[in-house]
Amino acid sequence: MRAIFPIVDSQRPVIKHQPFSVPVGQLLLQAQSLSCIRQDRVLFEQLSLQVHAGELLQVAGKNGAGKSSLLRLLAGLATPDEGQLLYCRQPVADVATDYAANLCYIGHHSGIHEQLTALENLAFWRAAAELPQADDLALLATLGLAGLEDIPCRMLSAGQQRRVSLARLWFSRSQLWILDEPFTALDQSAIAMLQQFFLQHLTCGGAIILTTHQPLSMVYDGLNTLELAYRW
Amino acid sequence: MRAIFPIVDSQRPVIKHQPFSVPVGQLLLQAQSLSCIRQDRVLFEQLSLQVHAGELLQVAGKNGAGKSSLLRLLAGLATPDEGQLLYCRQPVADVATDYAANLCYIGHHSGIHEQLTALENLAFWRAAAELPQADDLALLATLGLAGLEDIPCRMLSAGQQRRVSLARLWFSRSQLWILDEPFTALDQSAIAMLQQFFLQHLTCGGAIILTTHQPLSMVYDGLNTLELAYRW
Amino acid sequence: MFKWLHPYAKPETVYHLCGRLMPWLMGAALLLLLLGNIWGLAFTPPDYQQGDSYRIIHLHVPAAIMSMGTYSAMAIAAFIALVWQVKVAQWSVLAIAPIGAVYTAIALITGMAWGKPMWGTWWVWDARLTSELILLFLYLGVIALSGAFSDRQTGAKVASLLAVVGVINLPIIHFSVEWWNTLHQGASITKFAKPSIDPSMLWPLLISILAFKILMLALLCVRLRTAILVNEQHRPWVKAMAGD
Amino acid sequence: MYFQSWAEFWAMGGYGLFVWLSFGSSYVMLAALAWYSQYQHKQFKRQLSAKLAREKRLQQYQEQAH
Amino acid sequence: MVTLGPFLKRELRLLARQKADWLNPVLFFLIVLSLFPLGVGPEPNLLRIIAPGVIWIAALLSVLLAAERLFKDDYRNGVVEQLVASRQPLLAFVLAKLLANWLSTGLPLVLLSPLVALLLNVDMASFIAMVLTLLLGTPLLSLLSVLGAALTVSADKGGILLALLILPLYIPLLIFASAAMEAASMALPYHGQLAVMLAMLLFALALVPVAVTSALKINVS
Amino acid sequence: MVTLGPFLKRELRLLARQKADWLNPVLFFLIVLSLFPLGVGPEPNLLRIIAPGVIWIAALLSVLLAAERLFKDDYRNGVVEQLVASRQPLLAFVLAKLLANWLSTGLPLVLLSPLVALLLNVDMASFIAMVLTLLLGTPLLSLLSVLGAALTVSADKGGILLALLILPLYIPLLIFASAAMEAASMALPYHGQLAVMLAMLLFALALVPVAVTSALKINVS
Ligand code: HEM
Ligand SMILES: Nc1ncnc2c1ncn2[C@@H]1O[C@H](COP(=O)(O)OP(=O)(O)OP(=O)(O)O)[C@@H](O)[C@H]1O
Ligand SMILES: Nc1ncnc2c1ncn2[C@@H]1O[C@H](COP(=O)(O)OP(=O)(O)OP(=O)(O)O)[C@@H](O)[C@H]1O
Ligand SMILES: [Mg+2]
Ligand SMILES: [Mg+2]
Repeated sequence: MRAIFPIVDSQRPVIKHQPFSVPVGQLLLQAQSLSCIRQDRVLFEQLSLQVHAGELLQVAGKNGAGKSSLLRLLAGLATPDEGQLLYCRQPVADVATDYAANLCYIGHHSGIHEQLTALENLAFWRAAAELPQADDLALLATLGLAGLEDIPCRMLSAGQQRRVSLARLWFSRSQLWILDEPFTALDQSAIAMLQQFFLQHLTCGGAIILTTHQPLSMVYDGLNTLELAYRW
Repeated sequence: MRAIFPIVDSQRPVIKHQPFSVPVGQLLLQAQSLSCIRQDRVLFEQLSLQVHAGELLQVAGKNGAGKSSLLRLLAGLATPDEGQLLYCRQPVADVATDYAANLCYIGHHSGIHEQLTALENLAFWRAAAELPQADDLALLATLGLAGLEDIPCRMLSAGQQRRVSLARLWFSRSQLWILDEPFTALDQSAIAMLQQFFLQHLTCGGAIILTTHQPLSMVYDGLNTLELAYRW
Repeated sequence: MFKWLHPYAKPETVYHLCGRLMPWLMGAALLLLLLGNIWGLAFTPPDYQQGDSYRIIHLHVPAAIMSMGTYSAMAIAAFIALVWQVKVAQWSVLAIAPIGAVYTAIALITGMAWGKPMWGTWWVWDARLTSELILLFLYLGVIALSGAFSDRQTGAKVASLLAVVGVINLPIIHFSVEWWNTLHQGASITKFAKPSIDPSMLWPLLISILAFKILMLALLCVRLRTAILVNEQHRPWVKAMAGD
Repeated sequence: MYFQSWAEFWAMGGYGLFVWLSFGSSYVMLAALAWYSQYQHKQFKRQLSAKLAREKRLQQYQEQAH
Repeated sequence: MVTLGPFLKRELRLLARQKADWLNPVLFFLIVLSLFPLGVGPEPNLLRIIAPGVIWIAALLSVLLAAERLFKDDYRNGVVEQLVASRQPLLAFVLAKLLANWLSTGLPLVLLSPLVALLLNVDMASFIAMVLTLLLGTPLLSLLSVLGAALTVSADKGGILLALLILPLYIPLLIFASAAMEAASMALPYHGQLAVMLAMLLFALALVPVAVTSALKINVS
Repeated sequence: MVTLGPFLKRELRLLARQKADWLNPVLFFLIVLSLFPLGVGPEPNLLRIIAPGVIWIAALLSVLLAAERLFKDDYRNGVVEQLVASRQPLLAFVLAKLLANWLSTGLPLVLLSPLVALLLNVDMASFIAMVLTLLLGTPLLSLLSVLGAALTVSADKGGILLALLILPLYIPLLIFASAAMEAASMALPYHGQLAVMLAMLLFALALVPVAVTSALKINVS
């Protein structure tokens, strides 16, 4: 694995010194009887779930089942119509800042400004995460973007844009990642690479919640699936 | 097949009386050494292809390979940087009106106004195609939209919106259909139904050019594939 | 009719043609401009009414005349681009617009600098002045529009369309402004009475006008060459040139 | 030469400010346009060769990867 | 030739469903108008003098900004693209848009004119001239704004670019309309100005729809 | 607290890359200004009288319409969403946007004021008052417009909705600014008006950034 991800090892040591705040196996996030109503439609009701450190939760379901809506609730972007969210057994409302600092959310949209280059976009996200600036050339090369670092992102293909967007995960220090369809627009090799990287995050004690329409090929113990039914 | 598509038979007789202008097996559309350049990237060069009546051409390739760009060229929405297009062996520029009248193009975007209901959208497309207004309730029911005909389309899910958009094919009298990823957002049963309907159009002498990232499950003789390579 | 033009519409030919013409045009323009201006500034007698301030005429009138001439050149290029889909014409619309804008700005600035001593004010809302200002806005509109699209082709085509629409409107604007002004203005402000120019003053003026004309062509050559390279950068001949 | 002295030439019969303002600003604008047009040409050629070099690098990198 | 009917019906239905599209410009017109007494001062005489110009500038800006959204929805959801591909119905579509635009922004301004006359202290003679010039001028405003909207539909730069392009073209209209109102306030005849406005309107009516369709075609490709 | 630096650098870089975003509003300002002499008539005295109001109305409209696009790109591509999710940096982001907005639209108007004074025949005393009011007033304009832009970022109704929301809030500014310029033209003191404008600016400076962040949060959810 070292051969494939040289960059990861040079970026990761940080984590060794700063282990995640919640130890492996401990309860990280807990949702209690959530319900979500969008335009008079009940998407889900009485939904409860738990995510522990070192666990990956895949939210599955048909188009329109409410996966993205659920992820936005969990990321604190929307407030549930009913039910509540607990982070480390405390209501998220009380520890909002801690929770937000320990969370990395990447949604349907890439978070990439089309007029800025890949390097500039990454520098912006480093600043927003209060991390020191660093040389991202090697990171981008690992992601298959060698030679494309300094042209505006609008000239990149959809898949390449998504790679730039996911590059944030490589330097994120958050324990919980919430990813809405991270594999969109990626080709098979990129998907495999990303899953390897997920595995690494999980074994270090991180946690991931994601949705995807493609089956996960990774093998891991703490891999759970939540099936949302489509109701009209 | 009758059992599955009751509506088709009530809509189709029209075609029996008005057979397509080009007989089966004859050359319908011909592209000669097309090339397409977008933002200084040559997407393809010296591309030639032929489509006969009764033939289905699937354009395949990675994201960003230039499939949509090719389809837009073929539909006359863009002019090729080089090469030319022949319809019934005549330059498309000379017979533009005939060609446009015999063509039905549905692109990445649905062509559905979100504030209008399914019925209103269909009525608009009938008017635009110079067809008489008709009762589309039965058609929408066949497409699994029974009961959703008169609410604004923005309240429909992505897949349902796509069904509304594809409903146009059911009353179209054009011989050549150009469809850009028609299966997007559709579930498996809808995809199967659509393929059955394609088969029917083809056996009646129609022709189809489409792109899709999913493999076609239909079995048909005149099914050709054009592979576009991704070049940076 | 356009058969004989066809080989000249090939970008590569145009590129090399412009490259060959450019030094000559630029040299001639500079020479004539210096000749006309020095003659006009130093070797002609002053106007008996306006004194030496009238020497501004040697920039003002050439720039004013050529600001309109440049617009018509741009509009013709735009028309060719739209009707016959000639790419080179399309690119020359964008290449020529900044030249016209600069000429218009020169006409405005020199006119203002002339107006202060003559009329006692930098600016009045006189017909000619106003329509020249609107001409500047039209140029800037074409430039702004061409840059507003992510796709360069679309920008060029849309800007051509605007240039053509503008040329239809230009006489209407001119006529209406003329009419508007004469209604409101009494004879309060000096009219643009054509000064009966002495031939000794006329010659340098004519030379300067010619200089502005040739300078426009020279600048067009430079800018068109860039435009051709930008739009044809995927072609082997451009790549070969950039490679070495 | 119509003027008697250089001083008189620069003074332009009292209209020096206006005359030289017009001539100065006009020449500056024309020179700026000419320089900028030439600069764009050079700049683009430089960008293009950089782009071609980058494409070459990219190809090499991809060949290495596979 | 495709008939206009169904296209117009669709536009009107959309207007009925999205009331903000025609209420907002009208409100904008009124607010901009009421800024003038605040900014320039409340003297009735001054207001009467500047009224013609001010009314027309406010009308111009509100029609212009309303036009910005005209093709946006149909461009984004692919309707324009598909109509361009099928050629025939495009002109009918454009004409329906034009008509709907005038009905939803030009006509309300005409209907609002009594209120405006009150606000800005306009006398009876000028008021009649105002109604007449609005009747002749707002269709021209619509035509030019729709052209601007079609030119910039894929540009994504907002209303300000549209304004830049089209405001210079409005100037003749502004001049003639305010001249007519001024002439009326001085009890002079103003047939001449109205005739010129009518001529401009007819001229634009002949040319603009064609320009709009080709602008849409360019923007789609 | 996240430092402002990198955020501001990003905005300035974007402005350098998309020049239209700050050039267009300036041009729009000039064009709207030049509409007034055309509509109202070219008499220098009349122009001088209406100049304060006209300058401020044009400034208002151009800042307003420029603000419309401020959050659009970052909203569409999901940057706003992700910043809301991570809470901390949102305020720095908003402050950077505010500053960049003023630098790119307010400041150019101040720099353009000599030209405007020429065009509208403004005398020296009013000119100084104009520069001072613009210096104090344009930041306030920016603050309010940014607030409007944040409120309407997900509404997709174009600049006109924004204008409707924000124009009423501008009215105090308009009144004091044009009163100051008028006082100056009559050689009266106008410290009072400037003091009020300063007070309004400080008040807005304290409240608006918070309001903007919460408006963004609401629009994202
Ligand atoms: C900003 C101020 C001014 C502008 C925008 C302006 C504009 C123009 C334009 C557009 C023309 C060309 C007319 C044509 O070829 O049909 C012109 C010509 C001319 N201008 Fe000006 N002008 C300005 C100020 C002045 C002043 C102050 C004077 C002198 C008192 C002046 C004297 C002339 C003369 C003598 C001509 C040549 C007349 C002719 O060819 O018939 N201009 N100006
Ligand atoms: N912004 C919104 N406003 C109102 N309703 C919405 C909004 N977003 C989604 N919905 C509704 O909520 C339902 C669920 O949407 P959601 O995006 O959560 O589905 P999903 O499971 O993520 O689907 P997909 O697989 O397409 O991403 C949809 O049917 C839609 O009608
Ligand atoms: N409107 C446009 N302007 C400029 N460049 C474009 C435009 N649309 C696409 N491109 C470029 O052309 C390339 C091919 O795009 P196209 O949409 O044809 O790909 P595609 O094969 O249809 O991909 P997908 O599978 O994602 O639909 C892209 O890499 C993109 O960079
Ligand atoms: Mg989703
Ligand atoms: Mg595609």
